[in-house]
This record gives sequence, structure tokens and C-alpha cells, in this order.
Amino acid sequence: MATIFILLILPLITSALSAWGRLARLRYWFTLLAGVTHLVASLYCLVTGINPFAPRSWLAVDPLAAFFLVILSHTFVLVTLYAPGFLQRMQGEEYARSRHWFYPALNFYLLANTLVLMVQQFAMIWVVIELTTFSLVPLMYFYRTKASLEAVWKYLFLVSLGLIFLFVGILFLGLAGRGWLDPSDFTVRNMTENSLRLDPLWLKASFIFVLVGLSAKIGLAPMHPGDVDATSNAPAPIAALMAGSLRSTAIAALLRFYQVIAHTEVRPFAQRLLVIAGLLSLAVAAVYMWRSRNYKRMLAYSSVEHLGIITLGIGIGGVALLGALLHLLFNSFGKTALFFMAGNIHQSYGTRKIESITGLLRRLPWSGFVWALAFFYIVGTPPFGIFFSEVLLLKGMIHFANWVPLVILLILLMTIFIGMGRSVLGMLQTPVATAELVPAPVEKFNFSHALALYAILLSVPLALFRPAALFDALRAIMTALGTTL
Amino acid sequence: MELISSDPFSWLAYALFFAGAPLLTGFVNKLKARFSGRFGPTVFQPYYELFRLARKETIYSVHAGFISRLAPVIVLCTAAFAALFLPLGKTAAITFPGDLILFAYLLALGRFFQILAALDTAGGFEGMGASREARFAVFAEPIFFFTIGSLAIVTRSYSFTSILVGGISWSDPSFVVFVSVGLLSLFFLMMSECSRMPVDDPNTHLELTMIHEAMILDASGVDLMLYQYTASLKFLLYCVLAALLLNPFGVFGPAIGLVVFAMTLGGMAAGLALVETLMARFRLVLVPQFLLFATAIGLLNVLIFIRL
Amino acid sequence: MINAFTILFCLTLIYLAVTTRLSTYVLILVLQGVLVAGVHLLAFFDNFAWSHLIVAGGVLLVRTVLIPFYITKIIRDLDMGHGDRTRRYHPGFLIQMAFIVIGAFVLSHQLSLLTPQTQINVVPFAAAIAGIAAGGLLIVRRKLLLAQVVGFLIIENGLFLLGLGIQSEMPWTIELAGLLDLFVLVFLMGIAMNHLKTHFPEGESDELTGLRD
Amino acid sequence: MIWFFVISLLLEALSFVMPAFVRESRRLNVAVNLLNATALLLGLTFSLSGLLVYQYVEYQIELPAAGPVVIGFDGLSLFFLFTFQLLSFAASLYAIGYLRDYIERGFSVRAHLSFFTLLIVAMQLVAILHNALAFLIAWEAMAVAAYFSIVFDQDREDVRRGGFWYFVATHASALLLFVCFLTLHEKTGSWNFNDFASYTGYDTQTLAIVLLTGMIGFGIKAGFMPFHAWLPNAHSAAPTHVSALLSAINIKAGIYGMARLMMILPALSAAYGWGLLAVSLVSAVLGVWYALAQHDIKRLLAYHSVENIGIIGLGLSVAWLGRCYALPELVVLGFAGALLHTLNHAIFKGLLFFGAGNVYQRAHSGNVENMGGFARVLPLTSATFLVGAISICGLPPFNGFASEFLVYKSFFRTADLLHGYAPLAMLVSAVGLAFMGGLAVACFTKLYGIVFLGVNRSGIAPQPQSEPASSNIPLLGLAGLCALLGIFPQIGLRLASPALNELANSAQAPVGWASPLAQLQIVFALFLALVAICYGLKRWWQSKAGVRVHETWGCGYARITFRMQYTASSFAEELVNLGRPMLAVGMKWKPISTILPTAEAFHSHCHDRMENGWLAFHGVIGRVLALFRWIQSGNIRHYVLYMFAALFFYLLCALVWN
Repeated sequence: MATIFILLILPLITSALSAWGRLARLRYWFTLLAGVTHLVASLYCLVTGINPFAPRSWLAVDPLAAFFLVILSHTFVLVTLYAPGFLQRMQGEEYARSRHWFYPALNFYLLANTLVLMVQQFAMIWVVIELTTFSLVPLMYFYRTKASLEAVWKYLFLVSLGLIFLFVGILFLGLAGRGWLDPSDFTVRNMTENSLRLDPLWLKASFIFVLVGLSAKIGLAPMHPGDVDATSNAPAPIAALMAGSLRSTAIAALLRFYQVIAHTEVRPFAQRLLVIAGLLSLAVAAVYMWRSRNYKRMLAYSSVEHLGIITLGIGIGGVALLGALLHLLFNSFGKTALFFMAGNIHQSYGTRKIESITGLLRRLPWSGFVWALAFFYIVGTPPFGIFFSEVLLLKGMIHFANWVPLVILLILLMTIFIGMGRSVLGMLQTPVATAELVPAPVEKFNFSHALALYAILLSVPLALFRPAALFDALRAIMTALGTTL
Repeated sequence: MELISSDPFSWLAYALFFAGAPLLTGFVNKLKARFSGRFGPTVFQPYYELFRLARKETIYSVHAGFISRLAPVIVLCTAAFAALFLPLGKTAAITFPGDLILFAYLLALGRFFQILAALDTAGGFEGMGASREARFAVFAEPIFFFTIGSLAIVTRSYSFTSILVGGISWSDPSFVVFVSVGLLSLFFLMMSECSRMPVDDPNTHLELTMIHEAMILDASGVDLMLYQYTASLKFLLYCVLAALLLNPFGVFGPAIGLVVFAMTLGGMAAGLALVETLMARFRLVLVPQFLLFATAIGLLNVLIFIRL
Repeated sequence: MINAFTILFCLTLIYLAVTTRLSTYVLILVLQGVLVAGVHLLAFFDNFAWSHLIVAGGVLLVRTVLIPFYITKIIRDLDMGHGDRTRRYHPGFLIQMAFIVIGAFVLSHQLSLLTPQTQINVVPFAAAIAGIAAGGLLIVRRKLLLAQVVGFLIIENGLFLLGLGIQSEMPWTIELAGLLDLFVLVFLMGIAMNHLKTHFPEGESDELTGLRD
Repeated sequence: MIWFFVISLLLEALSFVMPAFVRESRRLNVAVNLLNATALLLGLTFSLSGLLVYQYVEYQIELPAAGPVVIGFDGLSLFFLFTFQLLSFAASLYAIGYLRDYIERGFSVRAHLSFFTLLIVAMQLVAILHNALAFLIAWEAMAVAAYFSIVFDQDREDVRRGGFWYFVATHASALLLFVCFLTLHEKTGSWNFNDFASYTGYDTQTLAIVLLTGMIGFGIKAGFMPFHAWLPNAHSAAPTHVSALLSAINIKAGIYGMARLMMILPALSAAYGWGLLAVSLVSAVLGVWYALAQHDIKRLLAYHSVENIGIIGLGLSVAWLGRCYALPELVVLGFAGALLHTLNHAIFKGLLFFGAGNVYQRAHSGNVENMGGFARVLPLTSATFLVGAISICGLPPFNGFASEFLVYKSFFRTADLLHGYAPLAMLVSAVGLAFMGGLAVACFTKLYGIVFLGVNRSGIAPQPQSEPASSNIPLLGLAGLCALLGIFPQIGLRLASPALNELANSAQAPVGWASPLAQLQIVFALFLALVAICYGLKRWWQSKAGVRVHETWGCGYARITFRMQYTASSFAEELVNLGRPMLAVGMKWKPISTILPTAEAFHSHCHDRMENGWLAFHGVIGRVLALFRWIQSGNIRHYVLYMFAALFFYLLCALVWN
């Protein structure tokens, strides 16, 4: 019972409390409290694997939910820890209203995402995901500039339109179960148990609408523009939050539907769709990372790329699915680190254009070092985590001998490596063209670097020593998704 | 196959070989003079040249360093050592499988040092000679390897003695064609290596025309003597190699072997003298084509024979 | 009776293609809200339950009163009553809309033949598909931001009809939650519109092209 | 003995961390490099004793991600470990002197030194790890460490570009190796090389994939011709001690990989052997031809690495043919030639780069055109550079000749044992090798003559400066090794014999195959004795006949100036023009137009056709990707259209695919 309280009700209370003006100073501590307890609770659920809710209720914490809850709360805690450093840099008067609504929206975001992960009733998924979008609007509109307004409008409009298609998909899923399905028990468990009685044609139609609907939220091509604009114009902590946890929540929703069709004969079709969507996103990411002018947009496209890899992994199935799940976890680490450093760079240089960032290592030695380390992390250099998840992905592809996607994947990964490498390493090393009149103070090691380094280095033991707790949960998820390792 | 041959008879042959080197050059100059209607200097004129130089004082350039002092010795030793591989007696002085590779690379070492010595003097003309020598030497090695290499592959043996003494079986007529074509490309090789007429004019001192002479322009006294002697030694080396190739009986076989060997040597010298009197020097740009022609013959030769 | 209402719904869609004035858009929204609520009531007339009334009442309240009223308030504040008069009237929109409606009916008919065991009633299903496609077309064709919001709401109505068309009867709590969601969404879009007005006076989607690579 | 190696690794780990503690650059430079040197000395004793008294030793570390990680010290690994440690030892010593100059100019060496140490450690790990995943990890770590060591002088744009090219090439090779090892892992279920070797169920398709991706992956790293474009830029960008490491041993990691693949996999088809032969021949001949046309010392030496890799490739291809036709003697000969040339090349290439480094520090530019007369200023460097130059051309007394001799021998033995067109192919490759030898002689006479001999071409005679002791030791040591391994090639073979026994269990090969090398020793001894006697006689005779020093004889022309000397481009101009189709020489000069012409400038640059090919390919990718930039058009109506289009596309797929 306590876990339900921590997971659901506590974030609601803390968001209400932090909204209340008088307790302004404690606002940060409420959020941190909610985040840390949420993390502990979800780790507890992950390790023990118990489901605190009643067996037939609309909410449940199955292994899939537990794993994604850990990702959500871990990213949330990192962002909350980074937030005060960011906020006290934003002391300007025009940010007063945004600062006021920052923490309440953050807590509400935690609540909304937890709901999405735990909801079992399909019809509710659409409503709850809509909530996550609402929670993000004030956070994204932090800078109140023309660009962030445009980004918020586009994100709101496109994602809501996507969710309407999701609802159409849900209706078709209900239609597929015509005859025996009683609407009040339209839950994941019920549908998976008698998934063989579903009508394949409507199942196929429903998966198509669900994929198109959710890919606006996940950021898969060709519905990625809204998401890319939002991530690149949001402030650094929020961009990290979106890249790290929001997309994995959307992937969790997609996996819910995939869970249903995993045992039916529609599955090969769904896998082929996912492979196409994955490769398309990789291609789009390659197009825009080859000659990128703005490093935040480059990171946004890097998220599109990694989500493309994850979808590809799910589409391939088998070991690649395990690789995809691991990739989700490690991607959240990498993205938080990258966006934190992007925040530091943006705060020190004041611009997002890559060519005006020169002599990064001389001006911000620590941020530059962690920025380079995060680049090597995200590109998949060993011994960091992404390398191992990509090994599993490639192993899966070779096991199922689909050579064409493999060749395309390798070519696109190479193109992205060249594009991103040129920008990142260029930023690090190009000498300062004209020596500044007043040399900026050389940066000291501060808390944001510690956070980013922690996130990156955490992936090494996880990938190398494969802790049993995590991998048992992953195997449980795999069996739920109908793939035996 | 024991390394150093101990039969005194071959040591005598080598003594004769080293002593007689300038004689062949003198003989060729004599023939050239005769063909162009002049009486010409005595056949022993090169010997007098060498003794005169030996007594002279050696002058080194201000810029010359250790290389200029060491190079003449290395050039001489490499040529002399390479000569020891040729089977003048029953077997060569030094034989081991693969000595034809060492033969070629020893000559390359000599050339390496001679070019460096030329560059050491910081003079314009020596640099010109060095650059031309380096350019034409590049084509010399392929010709050598085509002829001797194909012989080695055909006779399945890898040292001069085993190829030249026992290897060539004269009974098979196609073999005669193979050897004679090989001889022709060796003749071209000799013209380029020993800087004879069509490639380089041995007795000119016009700055822009000479190659070998330009490299030793700054040499004097004992160094110049060593260089001159080595030039004539290399000339004899190639003629003997060609003669051994053509001589089925082995130099110290029955008496007739010696006569045939002397006759082929004379023939080669006469042929060269004839070529030198009749032809002028090629333009430098054409020399690579001339040498590539020799390589082409070698390639065709090998193709014909191996297809057989 | 349901078929009559859905046919009326398709007529409003076609009328949509003709007008460019925002006030008529709001009128169409109100009309569609009423039609949809009517269809909802009629669909479940036989097994009557209080929940249907509550849902129908909620639909009427949100779709016909709250949202249109809010949109007219936005139009009045940002004096966008004129609509985008700049564009000369072009028949292409009408032809595409007609093509969509006809296509929807043909598709729905084929689908009902293809999957007999799920007996979808053809006309509401066709109207739903037409609604969704028409909303999409409106968003793509019209430049005004508010027109795009209206297109969004038309898709929403089509969606609601789809729910009725295939008689998948959702628990009423979810229906109401959906409606609440929709209202909050429109409310947020309203707030965004005010802010947009300050930065983008024209209120046209073509001005919003700052973020491109 | 393994403790020696473990201690050396620990010491290197310590020197990796040391820059964090010691702040002051000068002391740090000496401390780190000396620590590395001592650690490598320990490592050397381990690998040398491992090679001499050979016994296969294997250790296992349990790593959940990669299964049991096997660290095996078999003949091949020990041989390459020995080569890597030897050159790293020399490079560390040399780095002390070389970096002192940079430190005085205000460069911070802290990051550079730790990456340099990481590079040394990663290379050693690559040689000894027998687990594919661990091998890949060490491979990428080597790539990252090498990248950051190259990009030391960051302010120069060509250094950054060269470093980035290197990094892209190694990443591409890593991706290919991914596929290669994963296919093997997929088939055999384990990551260890001996499981790959013992598995017999390979079907031809998997073998073809593994071989192609593996050979191309390792080929890119080794620098075979079509993939060599990154090599000259990276080696000329790096500081000398790093480019020495890169050129001497880093590319050998590719050769090690190829040899390991050949050991693991059953001989598939001879086509691979002939393919490798062709590629190696092209790499060798074109490599040296491009080197001839270069004006920068380091680029010239880098192209020579491509040439020597070609020679090693020739040896490997003969070994591969031997495996295909089940002729163990050929396998032994091929591998002996390849391994010996790997060791020899590592030694003399390192020597040449150190010499070039000393010259570079005096002339402050790599351009050969305005150098000359350095022999007087750097006597020791010029002597050792001469030894290096002679051995790289494969000329007799030094070690280059011994390995090329073995390669020739393998050619002729193949011509004997194989029939059909094999003899012709072997003869052509022997002639190719000879032709390349001639080109190498031309190239190195040009380099040595222009840089060290004659008078300085820039008019300012370089001022004599003391050569730091720490850089003399590696120079003398390596030159001594060149002589030692040249005159006594048996030593080299003795080091390679454990590897050869495993590669082809050479017990079956006829015993006499190594006998000519023994005879070479005696022949060389005789030759050196003859040279010494003649030189003594000449000096004695000259002292009697009198020696004088006077101005160079310019055929009577009195006022000879330094500008009359032959320059590098004029020396090699004719030969470079001969290679016209492959070597594009771009010339930029204004023809004299006015009657009283003012200053004129002439600039000629030989650009590498394949490098231009890769740059053009890079441009094409850019243009193709630019075609799709319209996706992010900024207009929301397009995005909605994309959504509906995607929906329509997927529905279409549903209809088509069911």
C-alpha cells in the first residue's frame, strides 16, 4: 500500500504544495523528496517484482512498468538535482512566472508519467498521455521567447493530433475484440490472455494508428519535427527530461500494444513496420546531423536517432529486444549528461550556434571534458553502455540474418558519427578566433559535472557486470513481449 | 652446396677477371676508334689512366662529408662482391640459394652510395647526374629480375651456379630462343647500367649530357680511380654474365669452353662498339621507353616459355 | 434516425469547405456538437442507463457550449473575425472534401463486407472517417491558426462518432475524462493564441516557420 | 614471468593517472615518460623471455558481458606484443626530448601524456586479448587514445582534420569488425578465438561474410591502398613520437588482426589470397611512388608505411595461398616474411621518424624544399637516418633486406609448387617488388641527400644545437637493432619461430628452408670485412698521395650559390611525371607577362588521386543528404501532412503485405 502512496499520491501532494506561493523556499525540497522516494519505490518494485495494486484493477506495476518507472524516476531525480543550479542562473524578471510554475509542473509531470506507465485500461492510456503533454507546456515555455512559443504551439498541436490517432487505434483494438470483449475489462492482461481471439485485420489497423499516433510523441520520423523543435528550444533540464524519460514513457505505451499483438499472427507485420520506422528515423537524423548548425538541435536529432535504434531493436525481436531495452536505459543516462553540458555551454557562450563555440576546452575545461566523454558515450565507444546495447542489437540482427537493415544501419551510424564528430570535436578544439577583451573566468568543477559524470559512468558496471536484479526484470519483460532469450 | 669454393683454378679465374676489367673497356674504345677510321689509343690506355690517377692528390669539396670519403670504397666492394657470385670456375666463389637477389641488391647498394656522394658535393651538375641515375636505375632492376628470375623459375634453382653451370639444358630448341631473348634484354640492361652510348655517353664532358660522368665530376685522385675501375668492372660483370648465359660448356670445361667464352666476350664488345659508333645518345625522355621495351621483351619471353 | 443525423454531419463537413469566415466555423462546431450528442443518445436508446444521459449531457455541455463560447471569446479578443479574406475562393477545397466524403462511404462499405463478424454500421463509421479526413484537410489547407484549431475539433467530433459507429461503449468515466481533456487542451491552445498574438500579429501558420534547419 | 608484465601494466596505469597529480609540465614530461620506459622495459623482458623459451600460457577473467575473457600469450600475440613494447619504449624515451621543445613554447602536455600512455597500454592489450568483445573494446580505446594523441597541436587546422580522418577510419574499421566477430560469435556461441578456431560448422556464406568484413576492417586499419587515404594526413598531423608509434606499430594492429583471422578460419578459397596479393602489390608500388612525390618528411614516411604494409601483405597472401593448397612450407615462408618484415619495418620506421623529428625541430617545418646540410649540424641523427634509409630500401647489410629476401624466396617457392598461371603471377610480383625497391632507393636518396647533405637551401645555415641525450638512446638503439637483425637474420627468425610453429606447425615444412639465412650471415660478415680493409687501404694510400679541401668543381663556373643545388621536386620530377595517371601533380604559377617581371612564385603539390576520390565521395554524401533538408520546413501544415502521409503509407503496407 505504501508504494502506491509514494508512487501516485505523493507527487500529487508535492505538486500542489509547491504551487502554493508561501512555501516557495521548500519547493525544491518537496520535489526532491517526491523524486527520491519515487525512485526507491520503483527500484523496490523492480527488484522484488511484486504488484502493489489489486489484481484486476485498472492500474498495475508489471515488470515492464517497473523498469520504465526506474528510468523515469532516475532521470527525474537527476533533473531535479540539476534544476536549482539552472534556476539561479535564470534570475531575470521576465522568468519570474516561469520559475513560479517550474516545480509544480515538474511534479505534475512525474505524476502523469507514472500514471501512463501503470495504466492497464487501454482507453485510459490516451487521456493520461494527454496529461503528460499538459504538464510539459509550462516547462517548455520557460524562456518565453518567440522561438519557444512557436515550439510549444507546434508540440502541443502535433502531439494532440497524434494522440487522436492513438485513440482511433484504441477504438479499433476494441473493435478487434468485438463479441467477447466487455468494455470495463479492456485491460492489457485480459487482451494478452485471449489475444488469439482478436480479429487480425482490425488488430493490424489498430497497430498502424497506434504507431503513427505515438511516434509524434516518441519522435520517430516522419512525425519527429514537433518533438525536435520542442526539445531544442526547451531549457536544458527540461530537454534532458524529455529526451530521457518522456520518450521512454511513450515507448512503454507502444510496448503495451505490442504486448497484445506479440502472440498473434499480426506480429511479423508489426515488426516490419517498426523496422521501417526505426530506419527512417535514423536516416532523418543522419540528414540533419551531417551539417548541423545548432548543437541543441543536433542533440535533439541524436535522440531521434537513438529512438530509431530502439524501435529497430524492438522490431528485430529476440536478443535485439533485450538490446533495445538496455539501450533505453543507457540512452536516458547519455542524454541527461549531454543536455546538462549543453546547458552549461549555452549559459557560458550565450549562443546555440556551433561555429561560434570555439576554444571550449580552454574556457570551460570541465564542461568540455564531460561533453567529449558524453559524445564518446552516445556514439557507442566501449566501455560505456551504449556499446554493449548496440552489440546486442547487431547480434539480434545477425541472428535473424536480416542483412539489408544491418547494412543500412551501419552506413547511417557511420554518417551520424562523422556528422556529430565533426561538430562536437570541432567545438572542443577550434582555437578562439579573436582573443576576448575580458577573458571569461575558467570554470571550476561543479555539481552539474558530477551529475553528468555519474550518469555516464553508471552505465559501465551495469553493462559489464550485468546485475541480476536488472536482467531478471528484463527477461521477465521479454517473456511478456513473447520473445524467449 | 658449400659456400666458399676451394678449387684454386677458380681463384685464378677471378684474379684474371679483376685484372682484366679495364682491358675490355680499352678493347671497346680501340674498336670504336677503328670503326670510325682512327687508329685510337692502345688497348692498355685505361691502365695508364688508373696509375696516373692513383699518384694524383685527392681533393674533397668544402661541403663534402663522410659519405664522399666512404662512397668510392662501397661502390667498388659491392661490384667486386657481386662478381664473386658468378660461376667463373666450376662453381662461383660464393654460392647459396637466393644469391641472385643479393647480387641485384648489392648493385643497388652501390648505386645508393654513389648517388648520395654526388648529392654531398652540393653542386648543380652532380645533382643532375644523381637524379638521372636514380631515374634509370628504377627500370634496371625489373629487367634483371625478368631475365634471371624467369630462368630461376624455369630451372627451379635459385643460385647463379646452379642456373648457369648445370641448369640450362641446350637440347630443347625453344630453350635457345628463351635464352637468346634474355641475352638481348641483358644487353639493353648493360647499356643502361654501365652508362654506354645510347643511354649515356661515356667519354663526353658536356655538363648537360652526361649521367655517370656527372656523378663523379667532383671526384679526384684515388676516388676517381676507384670510380673508373668500378665502372669498367661492372661493364665486364654484365658481359661475363651474358657470356656465361650463352656458353653451354662452362668456362673451365673442355678447352673449347674457354675459346667460346672469349669469342662471346669479343662479340659482345664488338657489338657494343658497333652500336656506339652508329647511334647517337637518346633524348633523356626516351630512355624510360627504351628500358621498358627491354622489360616488355622479358615479359613476352616469359609468357611464351611458361605457356609452353 | 441515427443515419439522418450522420448524413447531416457530412453535410456540415461539405459546407465547411465553402466558407472561410471563422464565425461560420464556430456555428458548424455547435451544430456538429448537437448532432453528435443526438447520435450518442439514439445509439443507446434501447438499453437506457443513467450513464448515457450523463455522457450525452457532458458532450452537449462541452462541445456545444463551452468550447464554441471560448473560441468566440478568442475571436473577439484578437479581432480575427475577418478570417483569411486574402485567399480568393478556390473550388479545389470543395472537390477534395467531396472526394473524401464519398471515399469514406465506399471504404466503410467495403470494410463492413470484409469483416462481417464485427458488424459495424456503415453510415456512422463512414461519417467518422469523413470527419477525421475533413479535419485533416482543413488543417493542411487553411493558413489561419484558429482555423487549424477548428479542424482539430472537427477531427475530435469525427472520433467521437467513430466510437458510436462501432458501438464500442466506453465506461462513462473514461468518456468524461476524455471530454475534460479536450476542454483543457482547447483552453491551453487559447492561452497560447493570446501569447502568439503578441509575437505573430497575423495569426497565420506561415509566420511560424522560424524553427527550421 | 607474468608478474613482470602485470607490474609493467600497473606502472603504466600509474603514469596514466599521474598527470592529475603532478601539475608542472617539465617534471611531468620526464616523470611519465621515464615511468613508461621502465614499465615497458619490464614488459620487454617478459615478452622476450616468453618468445625465446616458448610455452603457451592462458589466463581467464570472468566478465558477464563477454563470457570468459581469455588472455592468451601464444606465439603470434607474444611476437606482436614484443614489437609494440619495443617501439613504445623507444617512443617514450624520444618523447622526453621532443616534448621539452613544445613545453617551452607553452603547450600543456598533461592530457597528451595520459592519452599517449593509454595508447601504449591499449596496443599491448589488443595484442594479447583472445576474446573478441574485449578485443573490440581495446581496439576502440586504442582509436580514441590515438586520436587525442594526434590532435596535440590543436590550433593547426590540418592537424585537427588529419586527426578526425584517422578517427573516422578507425571507427569504420571497428564497425566492420563488429559484424565480423558477431557473425563468428553467432555461429559458435562464444566470444573466444580458440572456440572460433575449433568450431567446424562454418558454411561458405558465413565464412565469406566474416572474411570480407574482417579483411576490409583490418585492411582499413593497416592502410592498404584503397583505404589508406587517412594515413598520410594523420601521420603528418601527429607530433613525431606519436606518428612514430602510429606508423611503426599502430597500423600493425591491422596486420595482427589479419594474421589472427588466418589462424582462426579454415582456408576458404584461394581467391582471397590472389585478391590480397593484388591489393598488396598495388599498395606497395603506388605507396612508394606517392612517397617520391611528397615534399613533407612525415607524409613521405607515412606513404612509405603504406608501401611496407604492401610488402607484409605480399607475405600474408603467399601464406594464405599456402593454406588453401595445403602447402605448409609456403605458409611458413609467407608468415616468416610477413612477421619478420613487421618487426623490421617497426624498427627502421621508428628510427626514420625520430630522425625526421630532430630535423623538424631544427627547421620548424616539415617541408623538404628549404632544408639541406643538416649532417653537419646533427651528426648522430644523420648517421642513424642513413642506416634507417638503407634498411627501408631493403639494401643488404641491414634488416630490410633479410625480410624482403624471405618474401622473394616465398615467391620463388610458390612458383615451384603451384602450377598454371601461379609462376607468372609470382614472377610479376617479384618484379613488382624489385621495381618498388628501385623506387625506394630513388626516394630515400632524394630524402637523405636533400635533407642532410649539400648546403641548406633556405640560405640560413641551421645553427648547431646539442641533440638531447634522451633522444640519442632510441636513435642509436634502433640503428644497432637494424644492423643486428640485418647481419644476423636468424635472431629475427628465432623470435618469430613460436608464431610460425603455431601458424603452420612448421615441423612438417622441410627443415632447410631457413638455411640460406644462416649463410647470409657469413656473406655479410665477409662483405663488411672487405669494405673495412678497402677503406683502410684507401685512407692509407691517400695520406701518402695527399688530400686537400677546395671549392666544389662547377666546370669552371666561379660563383656557385646554394640555389643551384637540386631540390626535392627537381630530383624526383621525371619519375613523378612517369606516374602521371595515378600521381596528379598540381602546379600553380603565373606566367611572366610584363617586361620587367616582379617577384614570381611557383607552387607544385602532388595530390593523391585516391584521397581526392574519398573527399569527392564525402562531398557527394553531403549533397545527397542536403537534398532531404526540406523535411524540417518549419511550417506546421507540412508536419500534419507528413502524419497523414505516414498513415496512408502504413495502411498501404498493411494491404500489400498481409
